[in-house]
Amino acid sequence: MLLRHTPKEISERKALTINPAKTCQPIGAMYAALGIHGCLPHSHGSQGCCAYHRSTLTRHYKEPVSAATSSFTEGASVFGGQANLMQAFNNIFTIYDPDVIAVHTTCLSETIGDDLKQIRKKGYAEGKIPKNKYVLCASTPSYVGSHVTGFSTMVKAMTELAENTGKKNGKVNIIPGWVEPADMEEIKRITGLLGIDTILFPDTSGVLNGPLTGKFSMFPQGGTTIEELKATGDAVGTLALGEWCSGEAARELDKQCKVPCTVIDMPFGLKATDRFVDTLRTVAGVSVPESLARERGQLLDLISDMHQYLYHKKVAIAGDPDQVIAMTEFLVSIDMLPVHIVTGTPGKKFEKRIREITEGLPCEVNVKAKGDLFLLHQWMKNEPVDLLISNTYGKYIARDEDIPLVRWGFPILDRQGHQYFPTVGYKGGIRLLEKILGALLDRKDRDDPETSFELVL
Amino acid sequence: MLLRHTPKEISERKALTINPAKTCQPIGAMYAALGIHGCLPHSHGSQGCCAYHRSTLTRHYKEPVSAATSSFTEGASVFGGQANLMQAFNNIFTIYDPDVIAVHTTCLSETIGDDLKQIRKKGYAEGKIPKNKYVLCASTPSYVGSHVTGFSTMVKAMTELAENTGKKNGKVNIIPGWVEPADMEEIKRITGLLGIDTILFPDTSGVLNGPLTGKFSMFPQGGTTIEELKATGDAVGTLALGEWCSGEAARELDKQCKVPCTVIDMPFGLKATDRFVDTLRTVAGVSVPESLARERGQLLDLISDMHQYLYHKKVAIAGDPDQVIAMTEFLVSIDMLPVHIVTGTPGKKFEKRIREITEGLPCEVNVKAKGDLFLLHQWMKNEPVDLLISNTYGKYIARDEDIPLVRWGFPILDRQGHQYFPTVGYKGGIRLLEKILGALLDRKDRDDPETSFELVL
Amino acid sequence: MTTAPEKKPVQWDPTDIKAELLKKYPPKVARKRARQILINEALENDTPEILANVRTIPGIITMRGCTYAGCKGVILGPTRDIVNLVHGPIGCSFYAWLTRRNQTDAGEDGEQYMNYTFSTDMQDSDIIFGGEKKLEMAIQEAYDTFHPKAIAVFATCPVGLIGDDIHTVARKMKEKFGDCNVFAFSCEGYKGVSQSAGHHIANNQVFRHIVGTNDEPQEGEYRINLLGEYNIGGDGFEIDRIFKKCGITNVATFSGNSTYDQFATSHQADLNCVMCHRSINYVADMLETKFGIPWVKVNFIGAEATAKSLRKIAAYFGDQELIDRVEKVIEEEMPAVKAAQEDVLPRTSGKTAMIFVGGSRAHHYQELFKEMGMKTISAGYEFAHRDDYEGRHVLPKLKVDADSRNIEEIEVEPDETRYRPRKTPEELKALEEAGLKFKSYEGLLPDMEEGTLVIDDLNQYEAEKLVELMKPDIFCAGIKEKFSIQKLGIPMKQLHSYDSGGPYAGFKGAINFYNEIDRLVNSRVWSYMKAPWQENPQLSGAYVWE
Amino acid sequence: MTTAPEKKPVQWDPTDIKAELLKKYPPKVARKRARQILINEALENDTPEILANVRTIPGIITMRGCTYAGCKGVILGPTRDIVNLVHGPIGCSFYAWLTRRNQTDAGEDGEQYMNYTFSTDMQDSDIIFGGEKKLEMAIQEAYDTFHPKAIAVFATCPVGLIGDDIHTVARKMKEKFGDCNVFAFSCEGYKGVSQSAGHHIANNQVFRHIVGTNDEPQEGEYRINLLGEYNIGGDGFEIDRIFKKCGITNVATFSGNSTYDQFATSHQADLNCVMCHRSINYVADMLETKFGIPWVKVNFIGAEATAKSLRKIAAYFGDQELIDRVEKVIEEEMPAVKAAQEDVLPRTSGKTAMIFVGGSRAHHYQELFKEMGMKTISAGYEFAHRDDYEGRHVLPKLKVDADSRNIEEIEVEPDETRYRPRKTPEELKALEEAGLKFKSYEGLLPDMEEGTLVIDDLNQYEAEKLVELMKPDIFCAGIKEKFSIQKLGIPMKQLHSYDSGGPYAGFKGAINFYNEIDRLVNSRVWSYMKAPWQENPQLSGAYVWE
Repeated sequence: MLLRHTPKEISERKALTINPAKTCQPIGAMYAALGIHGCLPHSHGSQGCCAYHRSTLTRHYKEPVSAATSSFTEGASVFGGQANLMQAFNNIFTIYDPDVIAVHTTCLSETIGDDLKQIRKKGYAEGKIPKNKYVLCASTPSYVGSHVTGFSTMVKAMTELAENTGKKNGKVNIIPGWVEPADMEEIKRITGLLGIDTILFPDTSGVLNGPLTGKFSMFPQGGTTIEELKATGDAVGTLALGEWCSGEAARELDKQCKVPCTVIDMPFGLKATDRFVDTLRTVAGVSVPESLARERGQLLDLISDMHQYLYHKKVAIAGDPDQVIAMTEFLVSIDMLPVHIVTGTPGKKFEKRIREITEGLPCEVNVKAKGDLFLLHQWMKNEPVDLLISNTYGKYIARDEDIPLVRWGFPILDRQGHQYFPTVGYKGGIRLLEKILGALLDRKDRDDPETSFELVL
Repeated sequence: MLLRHTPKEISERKALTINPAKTCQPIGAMYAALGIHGCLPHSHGSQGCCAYHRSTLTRHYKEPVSAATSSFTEGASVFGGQANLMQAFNNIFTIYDPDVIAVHTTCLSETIGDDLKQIRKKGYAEGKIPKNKYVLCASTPSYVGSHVTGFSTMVKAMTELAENTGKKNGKVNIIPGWVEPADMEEIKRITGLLGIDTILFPDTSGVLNGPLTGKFSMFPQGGTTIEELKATGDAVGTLALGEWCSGEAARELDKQCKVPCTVIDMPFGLKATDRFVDTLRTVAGVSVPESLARERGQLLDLISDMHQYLYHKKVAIAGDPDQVIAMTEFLVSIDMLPVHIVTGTPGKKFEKRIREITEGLPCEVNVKAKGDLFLLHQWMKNEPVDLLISNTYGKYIARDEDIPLVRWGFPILDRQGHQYFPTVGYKGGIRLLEKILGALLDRKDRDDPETSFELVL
Repeated sequence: MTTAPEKKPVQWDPTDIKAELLKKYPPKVARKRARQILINEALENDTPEILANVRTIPGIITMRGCTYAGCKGVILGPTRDIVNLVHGPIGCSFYAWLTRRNQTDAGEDGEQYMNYTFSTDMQDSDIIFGGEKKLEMAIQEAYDTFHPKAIAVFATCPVGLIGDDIHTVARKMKEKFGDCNVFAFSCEGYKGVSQSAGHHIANNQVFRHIVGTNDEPQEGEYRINLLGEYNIGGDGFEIDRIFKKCGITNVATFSGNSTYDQFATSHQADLNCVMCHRSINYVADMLETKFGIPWVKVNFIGAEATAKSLRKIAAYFGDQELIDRVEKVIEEEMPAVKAAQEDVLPRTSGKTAMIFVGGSRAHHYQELFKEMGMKTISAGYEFAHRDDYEGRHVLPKLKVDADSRNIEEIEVEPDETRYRPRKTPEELKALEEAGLKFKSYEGLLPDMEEGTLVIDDLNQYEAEKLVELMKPDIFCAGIKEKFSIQKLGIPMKQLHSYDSGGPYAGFKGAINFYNEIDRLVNSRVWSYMKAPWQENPQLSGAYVWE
Repeated sequence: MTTAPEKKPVQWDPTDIKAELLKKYPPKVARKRARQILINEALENDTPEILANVRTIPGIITMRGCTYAGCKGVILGPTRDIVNLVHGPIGCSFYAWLTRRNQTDAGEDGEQYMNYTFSTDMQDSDIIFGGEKKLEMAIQEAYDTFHPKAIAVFATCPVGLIGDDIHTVARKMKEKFGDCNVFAFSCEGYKGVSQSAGHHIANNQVFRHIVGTNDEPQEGEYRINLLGEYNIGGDGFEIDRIFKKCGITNVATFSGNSTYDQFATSHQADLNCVMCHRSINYVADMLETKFGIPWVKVNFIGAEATAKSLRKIAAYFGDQELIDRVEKVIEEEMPAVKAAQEDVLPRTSGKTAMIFVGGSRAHHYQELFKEMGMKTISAGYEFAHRDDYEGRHVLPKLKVDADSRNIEEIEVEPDETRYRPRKTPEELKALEEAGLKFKSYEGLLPDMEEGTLVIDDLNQYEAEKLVELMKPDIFCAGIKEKFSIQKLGIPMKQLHSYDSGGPYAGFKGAINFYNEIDRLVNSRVWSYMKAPWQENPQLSGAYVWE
């Protein structure tokens, strides 16, 4: 057993987190910043933070992830990191020449109280930041919230660039939240089908799923441009996907630039995608084209065709709040039973949403925000499931408990495909379903006795 | 053991086929005919043939497959099936009202020597076939070739409709061969990216991957229209994908309408897709857009990222000639070792192509046209492999030999996804690779000792 | 679990429905189909006449298969230790390969060829020059590779036409081998009008070549044969479980999970229990004539039907120990059945079903639906004969037509040494008087409500119309029908192969079926047919944010 | 397997390369980097000076990690039966969770916490009000749940700043438990200039709190400790296999696949063998001072190096039986190595490598490349000190700067009861004269060819430039570097975690490495960089068919 010391008996833990279902803010800020074209994320703290975030993102994407750090030493930690950051501004713009540096703090610089915006001001004043360049500042203390919070905070920081010229530009802002590059591409494809002119931010497609061509570009072609970020202030409205990831930024834009906003769930699965499409249709006053309706029908077709393998199968899920909420709804909608649900990110609203979605299911449902994989595993030992949906860390539980695993969420360190194939939208729903069915049917093919081994499923 | 009677020792079989890697012509003709819009395939023979073909296609697609039959009885078998077919024409046009009936023969009607074209003539003459309706005739004796031959023959029959008006229409004909609806859609997407105006025939997309909407339409929206088939005769050229599936039709068009043709491999994998795109570019005089080049680079990126798991892994493949040739080339190109290769379809050219592609590999390669899965299994017992790529029937071998299976080809009866996600083109290559890697890595995760169980792969 | 949104009540008159079904047909077709579509008004012993077991109309998209499918696919398919070699082009062998969900246990001897398919893969040269040589060689190669107990050869369409004499080849090889029975089936696809002809050809040859060839005494008391049960989805396993629990010995099942030796010793049984009347009633007759074994109709589809069938068997043997044991088994098994039934009833009661399969299943499965409070509003068979609809009393009235004439009827005489009446005429009479009916089957019609629609050889066009007009909650047929029905938003259950489920026979099967139908008729999935923008399609025509 | 298309020969002068690397930097940065980029002209005992172990320049995209990573990630990470509890926000614990490919065998006792990560998950309230209480409670919960032998506490950045006294908490809990050693590491991420400081902090505490605490006599002859081997990809397993075959007893590995008791009994060994000089040479010194155990530098990376290291150990013990056994083992192992070498040599000879990792690996792995006929044209360390480049003779000359001053140096005295010189001064002298050097390491520079480029703390910008200019056949560094290098079409091998491979130590490891590098430098994959339309881009501008 890989996790041989995990007891079935659950005792309350107040201080000890074991095998977390989250990580800390800065990596979220870094991922978000990579969704701006020509942006170098910068970690204001000890160089280890930056190294860890880059490594994790690299392992997930198998792509170069460039980011700089203030490389604090003991001195900086005592006297403040201003000198380091000023030096970093100068070096970065001289050597790497990005359009924008997106700085986020760490627990270190937060604890010592560095004021990023003040340092930025000084940077401009002293010419360390060229006049035509931008610096975004996000306060992302590691000891508050989770990587999701950091993502949200950096996205909110992006709205600083928004300019309200007083003249609407007819565009719709879409804040996709922490989804894969392929998901962002898919959202753009869907809005394209609907014929809506949108600004998607952040947008990591083209950044973290790049080609191999013999050339390396520190700033690949993808990402939301500065011009687009500026234009978000003149948009007719903002559609934010996921309260945890995108709600703050959308409301900030409303506050700053009077861009009205709607916050809905991330479009994973049939119903959430229905709401996504229907909201877009309604707010933009467009018709849903046959091609998109056909994709919906294909998803529905697949659900109905394979319903017998899904029906009342028990599922354990770990992941981030916005994703897990949408996934739970999807599973319920196809008659599966999500019975153990954990997110590492704190927030009672999460538990409330899950309770609402799972109401009336013919089973007890365990749900916990600020939970960990250790607890999820213990739940699974007490009430076994047919399937686990989680990031790669779930593989240890899956192997020990001999339960099929669908890798979904962040990080995925041991399989490929998430960069290239979306799981949002109807097509994404088909892919999710293919994965879920594949996991369940592979297990069936493995376990069926020879007397009832099946050719046709 | 499911196939417990399969001995390791191989003895030559001259008359007995066990567990075939092919089926008979008519089903290919039926599948091809479904790729014409408003077409009802018709099986001229005993009603069992039609039932079997419909069942197999239905199990593969989980979609309705409508087709009619002449329902021969003993009488018809003795006196000829003309009366049955005439009656069928009348009934079909009256009840189902298709634009076209695509009739293919069976071993029964071939053995008794029914002349389809003569019956068609009579059908028009006697008003059983309305003047504005079409009947295609394909001679598909089950005792010649395989399902691939039947497909090829029906596609060739479609060229009968081509009209050479003497004025080129600027379009390029593409004959995709026996690929999935999603593959046909992908081919259209690629030619769209290239900006080439094409006629794809047959085209089962929109026919065999339809939505669930509460409505049933015997003739769904997809398929090549009669108008398009007529226009193939004025095309500037024909690109035929796969010698076995598409070569005949392309040459027939050339012969009939002086439409020049090029026959290349089916675009599975990097190199074959390269040739597909490059041929299109060359013949149509267009530039390859960055978006398509990016997909190529993404495929290449994935290959290089995961090369360590692919390198020198041994693979057994069963499937149809055009597909297996392209797959073998793909595997060789990513440093895998296809060591046992079988197709059920006869043809020495197949063995020659495989020998050429696998030349220089650091292993012996077994290859057989007109082989069967029983032989493939015996080869695998003598020289075990790391992976089996085949249709669903391979699952019996895979379970017995405890070898991972990637389902690819026809039929796939026990998994979903082939209808929706292409395996042609660069994106299809990424999907193939995802599947291959998934199979290999799932096995690794299962088999690795706990000491070396890996988080990051 | 939520129920699909309430459907609008559909008011329909069966006469209108029938008219609607026929409306579009050319006159000749309409006339024929009119005789195959019947508005039920069956009263006891007075059933209306239906046209059945007649040719399918060319060009009609039929549910039916061929004679080969009935012979190789249905009857011989589930025999595990016979190498079933198809003589013909490759397709026929390919299509009958593992597609019917017959479950099979390799047993102690471990002989199990079900996962294989064998073919001579006839080529054009064989068609031109004859295929006997190739067949002979293939039989030899099969023998050399596997050394099976028996090799069965199946003719496909061209075989009969080119005149290959498969029976002579079989006989020759049988003699050559000595330790392997080789026999052949002239089951060319064009024979007869449906699978039914194939069943007959198959059963005749099994009877001729295997049944009664092994007189070695077999163990077990209360010895029966189970006829017409094919172990789809493990039905036979469940029935055998119940038999075993009751102490009843099942000598041979025809032909689910069967072996050569079971057929060979089946003449030693004391009662034949017929499940699927259509496919095998003539074998029961022949077994009675030749060996003196009486037969009763049984049905293990439905918990009540199972209990009734067990009681029939116990009554036949008349042994109090067996009668008690059967009652005890029923008492043990029924609580779980009742609990499952009570669980689903609130969700299934009042719902409606249509069944178009078989043989006998369109009849048997109505029992299960009834147990769930569901009404079968339309049903029919794919390949049945009039007696399956109207009961065996019509048998003498049936006409032999051109198609049925070609299907051999074996003339059977009492076996000189093995004929042994199991009961005296007096005993039989006493049993009959006590309510145990021998050689009796009343057919489908009397068990269906008045005004329901009974339709023989339903086709795709009519199926779609029926569903559109009558909006059943579930439709049962085969794989070819499944998805055109489901496209209409109506769940469809395969009752040939059970989709992925089963067993549905016996007590546990009843529970499985309740749950499966509950899943189907109450799934959320069917409620998503309309996208929100279709349900509320008004367009603002402009950004609502503005 | 085909070789990638021949590259154009690149003519480069190291001085030009260096100039090119520095060109774009601001003057201050250029000046500093100039001292860290060295054109090798090392002669025996005369090596040029390189600037190392200095701060990374802010804003520079560095390969380096932090002190916490060096302490928790590298040194304590591979200890299997210690609960390693991270006191801090969740990230630090999350990132050091299972990402280093340290392999571990749960052993007979079955204690294995490597697959877990433990954290106090500090919240803002802990930052404001102090985290000691939470730490205490977390230790208690860990103890209650697992009852481990030991709990180690690691400080992350904010801990030092807010003044949590983790050592006092640890001491308190240790005393409370009685049967569980609890100790802490002040390894805040901002300390020192790289991971190296963390190694030092880790090793100091292991030495202080565990080493020498168990005097129970241990079995085995020829008892050594293996220092600075972390069992990445199973390296340690392979070395242990060889030791076992030779009859050498490995008392404790610092710290691959290690247990608490191994450290506790390590003072009973008779020789310390140092693999990674950087991370652990001071522990070897302390073990000698305190317990009298001499140390030698070994290297098990490379088959020849492995043989040489084994002979060193045998020579040290001086027992002919051991010497013979070692020779026998080498003789047995080498044929397979040679065969693999001969297989790859035709494809690898003449190719070039760059190595930027570690510690010691940038040195050790050059051995393996040499065995493949490959030249290392540029190399450097990520966190080494001058002695690792120039050899231990520079140690006295090293200046203590502001950053290194903060890293504790333990003052060690000979242990009152346990100090026991393993060899007399005469014996040591005789061994030295026979060529066995104690406490000796000559560093990287003398082993590299003249004119090669040695670069300390290489960064992303320089790496890319180097590859563009010098076009090596393979580049070795870490995961962060991997894909930016590969985008350039040059295969990149991780030598921190070996990507997915290993072991590369010992004899079998050498074979693995030959094959792996052969795969990488000769893969077809790198030849596909250009699409056919790029290789032959002319456009006809019209349909060629026309």
